[in-house]
Amino acid sequence: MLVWTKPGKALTWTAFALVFGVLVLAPFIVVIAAAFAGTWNGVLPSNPTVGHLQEALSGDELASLSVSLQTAFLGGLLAVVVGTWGALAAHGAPGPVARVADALHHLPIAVPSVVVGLGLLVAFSRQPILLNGTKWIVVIAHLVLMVAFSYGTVAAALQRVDPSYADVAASLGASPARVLWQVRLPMLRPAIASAAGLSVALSMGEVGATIMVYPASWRTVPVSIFALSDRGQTFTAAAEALVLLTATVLVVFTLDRLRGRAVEQ
Amino acid sequence: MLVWTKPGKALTWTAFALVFGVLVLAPFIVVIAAAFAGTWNGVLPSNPTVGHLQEALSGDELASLSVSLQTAFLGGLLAVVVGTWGALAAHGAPGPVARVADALHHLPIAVPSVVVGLGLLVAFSRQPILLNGTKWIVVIAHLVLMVAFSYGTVAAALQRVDPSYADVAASLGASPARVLWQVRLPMLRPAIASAAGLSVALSMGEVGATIMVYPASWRTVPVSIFALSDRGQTFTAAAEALVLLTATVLVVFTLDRLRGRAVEQ
Amino acid sequence: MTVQLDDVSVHFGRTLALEGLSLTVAAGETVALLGPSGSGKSTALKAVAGFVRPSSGRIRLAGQDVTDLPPAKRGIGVVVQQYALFPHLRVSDNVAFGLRAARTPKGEVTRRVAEMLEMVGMTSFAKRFPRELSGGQQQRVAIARALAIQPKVLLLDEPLAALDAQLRADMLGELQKLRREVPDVAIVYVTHDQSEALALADRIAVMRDARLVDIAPAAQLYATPPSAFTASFLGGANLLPVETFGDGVKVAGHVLPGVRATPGKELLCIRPHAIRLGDAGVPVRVIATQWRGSSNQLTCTVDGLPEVSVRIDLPADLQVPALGAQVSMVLPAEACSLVPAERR
Amino acid sequence: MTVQLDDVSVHFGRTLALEGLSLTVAAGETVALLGPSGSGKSTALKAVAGFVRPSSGRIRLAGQDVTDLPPAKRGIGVVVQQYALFPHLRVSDNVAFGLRAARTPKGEVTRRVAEMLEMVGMTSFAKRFPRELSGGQQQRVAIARALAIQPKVLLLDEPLAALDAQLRADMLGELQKLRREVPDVAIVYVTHDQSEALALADRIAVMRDARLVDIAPAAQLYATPPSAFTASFLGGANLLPVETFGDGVKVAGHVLPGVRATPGKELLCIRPHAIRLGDAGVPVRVIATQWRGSSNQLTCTVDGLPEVSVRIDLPADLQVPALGAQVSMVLPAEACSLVPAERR
Repeated sequence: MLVWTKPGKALTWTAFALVFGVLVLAPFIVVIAAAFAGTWNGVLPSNPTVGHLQEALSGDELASLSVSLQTAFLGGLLAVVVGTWGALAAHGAPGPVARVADALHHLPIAVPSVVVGLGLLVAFSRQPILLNGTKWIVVIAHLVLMVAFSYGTVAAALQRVDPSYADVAASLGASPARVLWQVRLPMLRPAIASAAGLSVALSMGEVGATIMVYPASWRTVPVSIFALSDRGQTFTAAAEALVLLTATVLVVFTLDRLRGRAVEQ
Repeated sequence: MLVWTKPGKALTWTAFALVFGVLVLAPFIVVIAAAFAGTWNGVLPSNPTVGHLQEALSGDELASLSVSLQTAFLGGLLAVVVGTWGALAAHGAPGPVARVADALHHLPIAVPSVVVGLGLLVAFSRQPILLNGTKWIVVIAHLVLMVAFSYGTVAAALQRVDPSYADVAASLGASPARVLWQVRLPMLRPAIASAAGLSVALSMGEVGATIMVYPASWRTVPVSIFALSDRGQTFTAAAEALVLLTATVLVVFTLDRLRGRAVEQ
Repeated sequence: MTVQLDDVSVHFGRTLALEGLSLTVAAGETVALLGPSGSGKSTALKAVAGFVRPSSGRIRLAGQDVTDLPPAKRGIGVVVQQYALFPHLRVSDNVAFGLRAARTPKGEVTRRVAEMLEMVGMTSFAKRFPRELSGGQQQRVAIARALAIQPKVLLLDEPLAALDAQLRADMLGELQKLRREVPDVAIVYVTHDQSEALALADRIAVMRDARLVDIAPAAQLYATPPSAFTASFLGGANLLPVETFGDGVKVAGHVLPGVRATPGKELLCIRPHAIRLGDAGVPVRVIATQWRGSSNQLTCTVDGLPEVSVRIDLPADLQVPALGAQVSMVLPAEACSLVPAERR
Repeated sequence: MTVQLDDVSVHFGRTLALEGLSLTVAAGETVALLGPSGSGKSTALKAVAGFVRPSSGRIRLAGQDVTDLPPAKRGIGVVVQQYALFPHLRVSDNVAFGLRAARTPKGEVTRRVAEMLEMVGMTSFAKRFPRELSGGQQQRVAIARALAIQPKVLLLDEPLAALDAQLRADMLGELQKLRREVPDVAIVYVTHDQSEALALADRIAVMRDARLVDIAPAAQLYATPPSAFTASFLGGANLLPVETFGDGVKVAGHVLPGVRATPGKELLCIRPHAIRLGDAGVPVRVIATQWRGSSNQLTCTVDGLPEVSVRIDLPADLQVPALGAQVSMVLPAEACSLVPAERR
């Protein structure tokens, strides 16, 4: 919509900046400020310090970061593989089967993460599969939650790819495997990279299922932040949050570069 | 990809059904089974009972459901309004501004919900705005988290709408307000309905931010489930989870009907 | 190698996309499948290529039944409408794709790719990506890729539809040249554009509503169309109801000398450019004129036939009658043919 | 009401989409903006409608400067390429949209909508939704909607581009009729199709690379094109380099009797249908023939002009020379004009 008058434009933009500044930017600015705050009694924090950040990068808290990264890469990337495969399988399926597969995959979006966590807790707390207390129950929880997102991203991209490409490749004598590896997957690369970024980012921040199932030996950063905040160590929690933010942005940025390169190539 | 042989097809589908059955369906089946289990010592539960469900629908737990629904509708629907407005405002913006707005909105996806919760906790625990301990801090947390999703959904739909519609409407003498209400918003109705469904569903299941900021008087269902499970009341937690699942599906289904009707009209 | 379709039907869900098509294309022959969108012509091509499975009927290549073979086992070259060049592969790798799939030795691949690119005049573009090519160049690469595997059958699905008018005319010439380069290949050419079919095809199969309407050599189909649909779809003929009297026929009460009545054929078919204005013809009234550069097209109503309007193409050097003028159209007997009325 | 563009330029970011266009369209006049895609013709239309803002220059309607007015204040009827019928409104509500925006009394809206639908022959479709209409019907509704507000200027952006060939010919006739229904309206008609421009426009503005190349009455532009680009884009003329000797000109060494040399004009322009085969003409060799139903098109090389190929349209009743045959082309002086060579 073209706003034709200058004051009209200025007004729209001021309102926009205010609302989004308050809603979206404010929490992050506050967290960053708190991370470096020695004390915060008035409107603004005072006595800046890097002490909280040092705490957040040592001992248990540093271990949490390593746990979070391992979980995100293991769970998130496994989810991309499973989600991509699911999307490819469901794509060729006849109408009704495809619709069921589609509904199945979207279930986790309507389903709260605590329910997934609870389900895994109940299922894996007894024989034949006893995983409760191990890191694998956390990884599986992340895998289950992220599969839906990966599937959705790849399935949407598949919808946009003209089936002619695979048809033509087959007509040129390529086996189904060759068509898959040399035509279909390369053409989905941007979507797969995007699914990987999304999965890893969401996994880095996951709380609901993790908090239900994590063993003491495998505590992710978001859970640490919750624990610190719960104990009243707000500033250390903020420093830890800053570490998490930085790590997430770096990981997503790196994965996004892969995608960018795939497009350019 | 056409799989030309019958055994090939059968194999693909069996593998598909197995993996997705285990990964996606199993947690839900387990939760449902646990909700009705009197005891569960062997592989299968025994002594079926509706006692847990009765507990889940009375007293504090019933209050939680009401809290969750109010939060989801207040926070989720507010998020749709703000997100839609943001998408509309950013759409007409010149290149660089639009890119900044876009990045701004997507920030919350890369940003863990615990960080948002922590930010709100720090920001609203002191003057000038003291909201800690009230339900409003929970509603605002949900609003902040869901705005990103609403914005994304509506912005994607806006990209697909040919700007000619608004142009032609203006050329017919319609004021910008008339163009907005009679042409642009009606054409976005499916996307807005979809954003509403997504926001409410995600809000119903939100844990990360809620657990950081909720006051005792405003405990959502997912937090209750966590608390019950933490106290070892697994079966009651499962029953509560079943209630949450049912409520979420009903709400999403109802919102989806609105969208369906908008498309048909 | 001949392509043979034997009563082939294709369903998409409950939709019948192709109904009982029987058709033979000989080695070295070009058959155009011509029809409006939704006429089943692309579906027929996809059935031959193996991209869709017929719900009934058989498809044979050189006598061998291939109905149950996947596309990879058929050895058919296919060029689809949007070309479907693999976007992540360079031009040379696109052309080499089929050869590599067949595990052709490396030196042979290089040689053959060079030869193909030479043939379509794209040698200097070998290292480009498809997105760096124009529409016409993409089309050439798609053809080179299809021919690299030395198919005995080449299927072309609207290869010119994605190009603009000027380029389309040029590429039509290129396709004619290409035809001469692969004299033994059977070509099936799907198009909705009659001028492509006329310029390229030995025989034209006119399709409509998932069915074959008529098939015949192009010149014969144009000169004496067997049906009203073919008459108007191929060359936009005028169709005028006739009355018979003994051996002769009348249009709007006017005798047409030299045209003989045929039982069951109640429509006179004549091309717009074959009609002349003159004396002692059928009186018509001009209701619209359109200047088209090389000609003027008149649209006229025929006195006594209120339902019919006639199109007449006049050479540009003749004077155009005024709007509303009453003129007399002469229908030369050698340009007239009779077709049955449509029964729907 | 006249439309006046005064040195109008439009930038999209750093891209120059329209460069210094000056153009006047009188009340009752139809001007076609003709050019290939990317020539700036649609941008010019959007600038007049107010959908884009010129980076420089002024636009006037009936003398009043409207450059800074939003589209809603201009009172111009616009029909866009895909019609942009509001999908959530019925046909009658689409047509009524502009009237309601102007707070027209209810009875008047009803009356005027009925009148408009009557004019475009869509009365019985009033209660349908746009998706229930065919392309041609959608186009009629779009026109009815644009004309309902009784604009003095009507802008049409490729209104036939979304239709298939047969329908396009029919709708061209409809547009001619419509033209007569609104005799006082100034019409700007954007198209890439020369036949639409020839059939509808009083004057044709040929555009290329964001600039106006030539503007003149259609017949004049066709008969004596001022530039090589116009000659070939409008009617696909052949362009042959000429040598002058005194007053006369030669093509490939052969004198063209009756054609006078003009300084600075080094190309002979002649339409494919104006060339005849005969004796004592310029010798050419046939390298391709295309049968087009009503004519045969020859592509020939000219002996002594290796860079040039000539297209010749022969009437269908003449015999077609064989491929490779040497024939002699006669260029009638009355069909020849000279244009300057392109300097790029």
